[in-house]
Amino acid sequence: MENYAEMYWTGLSPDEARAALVNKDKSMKDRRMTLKEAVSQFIKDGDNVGVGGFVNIRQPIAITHEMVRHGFKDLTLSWQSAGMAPDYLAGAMMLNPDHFSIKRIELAYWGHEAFGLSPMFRFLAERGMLEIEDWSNYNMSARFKAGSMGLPFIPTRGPLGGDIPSSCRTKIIDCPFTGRPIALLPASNPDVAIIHVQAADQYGNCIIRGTDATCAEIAMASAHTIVTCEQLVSHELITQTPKDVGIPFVAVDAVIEVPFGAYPGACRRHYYFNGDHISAFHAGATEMCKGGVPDTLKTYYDEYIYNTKTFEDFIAKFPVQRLIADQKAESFNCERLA
Amino acid sequence: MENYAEMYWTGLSPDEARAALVNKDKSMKDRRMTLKEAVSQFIKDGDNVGVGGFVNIRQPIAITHEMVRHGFKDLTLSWQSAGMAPDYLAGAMMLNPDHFSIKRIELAYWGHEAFGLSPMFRFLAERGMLEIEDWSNYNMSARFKAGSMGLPFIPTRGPLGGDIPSSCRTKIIDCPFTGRPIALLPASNPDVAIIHVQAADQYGNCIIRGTDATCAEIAMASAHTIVTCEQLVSHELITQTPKDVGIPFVAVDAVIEVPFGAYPGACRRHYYFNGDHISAFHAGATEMCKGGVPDTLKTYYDEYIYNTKTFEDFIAKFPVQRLIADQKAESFNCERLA
Amino acid sequence: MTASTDYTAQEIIVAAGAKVLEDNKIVFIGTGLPMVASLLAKQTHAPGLIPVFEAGAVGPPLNVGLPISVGDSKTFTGASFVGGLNTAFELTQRGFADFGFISGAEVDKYGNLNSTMIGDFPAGYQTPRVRLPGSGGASDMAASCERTILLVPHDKRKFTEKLQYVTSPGHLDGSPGARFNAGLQGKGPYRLISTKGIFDFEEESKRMRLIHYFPGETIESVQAATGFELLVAPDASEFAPPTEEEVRMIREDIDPSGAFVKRAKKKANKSINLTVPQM
Amino acid sequence: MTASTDYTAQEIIVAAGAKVLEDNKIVFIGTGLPMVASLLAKQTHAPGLIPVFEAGAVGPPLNVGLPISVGDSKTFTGASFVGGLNTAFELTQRGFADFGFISGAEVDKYGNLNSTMIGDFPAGYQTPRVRLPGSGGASDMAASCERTILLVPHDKRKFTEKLQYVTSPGHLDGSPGARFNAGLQGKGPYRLISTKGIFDFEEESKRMRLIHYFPGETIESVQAATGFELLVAPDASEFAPPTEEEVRMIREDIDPSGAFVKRAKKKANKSINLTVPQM
Repeated sequence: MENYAEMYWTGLSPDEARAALVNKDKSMKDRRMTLKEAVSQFIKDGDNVGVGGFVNIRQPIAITHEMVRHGFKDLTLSWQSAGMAPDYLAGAMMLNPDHFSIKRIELAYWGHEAFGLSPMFRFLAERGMLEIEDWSNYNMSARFKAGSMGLPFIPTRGPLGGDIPSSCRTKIIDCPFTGRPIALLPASNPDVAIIHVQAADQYGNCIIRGTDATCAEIAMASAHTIVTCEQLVSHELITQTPKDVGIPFVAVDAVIEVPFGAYPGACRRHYYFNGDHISAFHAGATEMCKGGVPDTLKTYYDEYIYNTKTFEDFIAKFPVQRLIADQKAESFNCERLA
Repeated sequence: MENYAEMYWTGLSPDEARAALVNKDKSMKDRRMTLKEAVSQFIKDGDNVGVGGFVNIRQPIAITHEMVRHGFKDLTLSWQSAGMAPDYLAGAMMLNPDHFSIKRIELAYWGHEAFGLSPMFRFLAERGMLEIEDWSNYNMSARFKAGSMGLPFIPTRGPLGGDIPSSCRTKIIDCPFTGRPIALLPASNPDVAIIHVQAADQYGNCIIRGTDATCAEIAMASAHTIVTCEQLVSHELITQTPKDVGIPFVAVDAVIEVPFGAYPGACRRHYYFNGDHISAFHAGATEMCKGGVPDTLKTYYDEYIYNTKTFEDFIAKFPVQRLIADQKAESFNCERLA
Repeated sequence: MTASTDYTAQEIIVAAGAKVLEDNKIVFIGTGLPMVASLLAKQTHAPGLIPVFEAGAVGPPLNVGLPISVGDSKTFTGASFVGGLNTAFELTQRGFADFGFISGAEVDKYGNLNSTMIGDFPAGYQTPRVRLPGSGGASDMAASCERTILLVPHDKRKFTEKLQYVTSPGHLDGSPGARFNAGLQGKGPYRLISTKGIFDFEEESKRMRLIHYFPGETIESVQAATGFELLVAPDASEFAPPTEEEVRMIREDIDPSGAFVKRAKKKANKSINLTVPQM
Repeated sequence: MTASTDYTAQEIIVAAGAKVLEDNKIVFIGTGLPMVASLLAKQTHAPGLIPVFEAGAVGPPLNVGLPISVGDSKTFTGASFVGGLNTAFELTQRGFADFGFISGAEVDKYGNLNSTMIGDFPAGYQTPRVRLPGSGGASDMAASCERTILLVPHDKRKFTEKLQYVTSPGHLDGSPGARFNAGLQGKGPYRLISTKGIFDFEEESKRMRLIHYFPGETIESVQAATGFELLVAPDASEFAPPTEEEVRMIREDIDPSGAFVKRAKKKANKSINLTVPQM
């Protein structure tokens, strides 16, 4: 086994993560605020930000837009598989690293499945502009899980046998019970979690539909959690079905109702993907990847982010027919009476 | 760190547990059978039996009655906190260890909270008739969790600092990331899990209300799982709310509809405790603890278990008014329209 | 706020336990009298108290009555979060529980508890003289809640220099950083409530220290019933008896069936066995 | 069952992938063509096939259409179990997944896959020539599914003696017990499907072995497009082209919008880049 002195933590160390929670106000209080208040109050330069959702499902898009408007330096971003959320942050860095910069990413996958590669990732990675730490989906999920459990590490089989252990902080030990190799993954305790959910009450109790992704783990692991929700509902409604609560209020610091908050990605029961907009957003970054000028990307950011004050303004830029079509497409996926 | 050669496994070792699942028929097939068939097909002498529920909540009482009628030798029983389920098995051993015997228990708690100590536990333990391995509730829950995750161990803080580590197979290591001590608990992979749930479909998808206890972990960790349910429902109904499914069919081998299957313990949405019957059952064992004769206990077993062929006969021995009162008491706890 | 003149030992324990709890904090509640005390706190000075139960309920209003089990249906109705044992202990290990409220059969001067066995450990582990129910979740709460509140019936043999078995770690041997160095989390025992008084643990030595003796007791009578040398706070004082209203609430509102608080005509300290219903 | 004479390279891959899957088995499905192949299998010879997706769906009927993401809403409707990533990978690590169906950008003769980077590892890790999306769940499936089915576009540079980065472990160095000794579970790569044929891994040496070449290919043409020495099964034979009905099902029933199976007038092996939509 290697010497633990070689270890470094991004975000909070396990002992710091414990202390952060002990000193936090975990009472059942009203946690509603504006997105702007939440982003400026709970995120700071240099933070490790845990990103919720999975690829383009239930990604915290509205929060990333507000982060771009605010501007941050030297962030570490942590997630398992992500698409548009880090794309929006990375695109801002491509345009003006003095306004927004990502120092490091800890991830399993950055791309878009059926919607292709991330040109933002290729641009920054192939130019050496990011520190990268590769893990797998289970690795990152288990690291957040360890963080959420108050453990310094968790064992998995996942990263054994390939090159992932040579490019990350995994330690491989001989299992003291079986003698066979097993990987120990260091916990991830981000400074702040950014999460989008289907519904929440004013205290922060969250209901998640479809994949839970790793949202509960990220929220419980982080020192602070910002939640946007499609629907802000009453505590009485939430507690009629407490088993639907995926993230309890104790782990949440800010609750903001933001309809379409994961758009142009998908959100179960609310809307399906807008792949056309994903492609349109990527066009400018793809140009830059190929050595082109930033004009197209800059036009996108100006129009859709910098010149809008809120995410409501961003959503208002879409044709109503398109928004309704994406809602209808999702209602086909999980048909239910209104 | 100690030498792993000192380690022994009860139930299945991690590699055996993996092999058991690989070779199992995990298809979506009808898993309904009688309780008698399930107990004789899936439990054998010497097995490690994982017991579901928590204290007297949702304990697999009907299954333990059938196990008593069948008779087993040298069982190991594993659970976190239990009451009536092991009491029924232990009482059978007190009366006739040639018919029923428990060799070993791995546990956190055996008792009844408001309903007192377990005279069965005291009788067998104070006479040295059982091998005991003490853990805590989190320890046993985490051991099942490790088993359900396909891991040989899981780290916890739980057993540090006291005598539990000196009386069980925990290994304490210096965390390779922080340098602080951390406990590694060996996985528990029972041969068979016995679980009672509120509802299941014919394939074995289970819905649990109220505490999940550690039932999903025990079922996923075990080589085989027997499930009794208050309500056998259609697959179509279950899959309308798949997030309510606590145990998926892939982990289940037998499904039996047994109303009142956790009685005289409680089962959320169905019935509250019958503390009077718990006390009546204990009376005979308490007599034996104090050096008395087994007559009272024997009378109980004859009347309520050996002379009944099925659990339906056992339930039929209760006054209807009492059963309805216990149902009414529970409907007060979670009021809902029928 | 008239002081009651007709309360039982269990009732003053419940009143004392309630007073130790703070509003808007999270308390991980063990079975037995801690449940009654937490309900009393919630219905008096601490309406924002957030209960957590080891079977998986977080934040229930407890408005359908006193649970008689920590996995009871009554702990789930109206809860903000409902899981199983792993989820409850994981969030405690993470640091979400401000207080843990547990009981034991035996305690030493550093607040270590035994609820496993009476007998000779390790030699007699497999043949205990008296086999107790075992840790349940108590050792986990002791290991991971930020501060713990302990309930132990006061008896010279039970307040002992050396425990027969340490189930739930307190301040261990009292040495500086003992808990941290053992890998434990949290600050350990904060208050101990017995049938005779209320104790804290002195900052430097981590030794049990009398801060309040119950009516009818004195510093001397408490020491005489204790099997090790007690520290005594400079301002140790008599604890105010529960008010008539508190006693009424316990008897009529909180535990009307006497599930944990037994009905007694008079005070009867000696016959009460707190270890039976607790985990 | 008329053989199609008008199918694309992706379509024969889908047909081949479907045939490898067995009825009533559990398949952990990676994104891209594995989803299409699994749906084809389920709608033909394997109605009892049980899909698992890494975002947390177990056993969905997939009756609301082809998911375009493994976390897609379409994977959850009608599922028997719905959790998150940890639950999906935990049950796989436990042994519940009979097959894992994944793709990669580069493969070696032991079925190890790269989907992380093209460039010089470790020296050029932070400045890759081409940065691929990364493992996603592929390395976890490779580590813990009982058997894996691999999809890799066939190209001499992509079927390579030495990978630039091993993302998903296959048979490692092919030595006896290599996977077990490394702590991995399961038997490793079972079949590989490329744009040119179907391969297994020879029992003793664990080396990739051609068992079927696609119509238009020969043993020699496949070897010529492979950057290492291929084994060839004694009974290696031409793979039957997909039937007209299979092609119709792919185009009309399963992927009518061409999310993964691109529309092409003619076969056009070379221009297909399987790595884009996959994880």
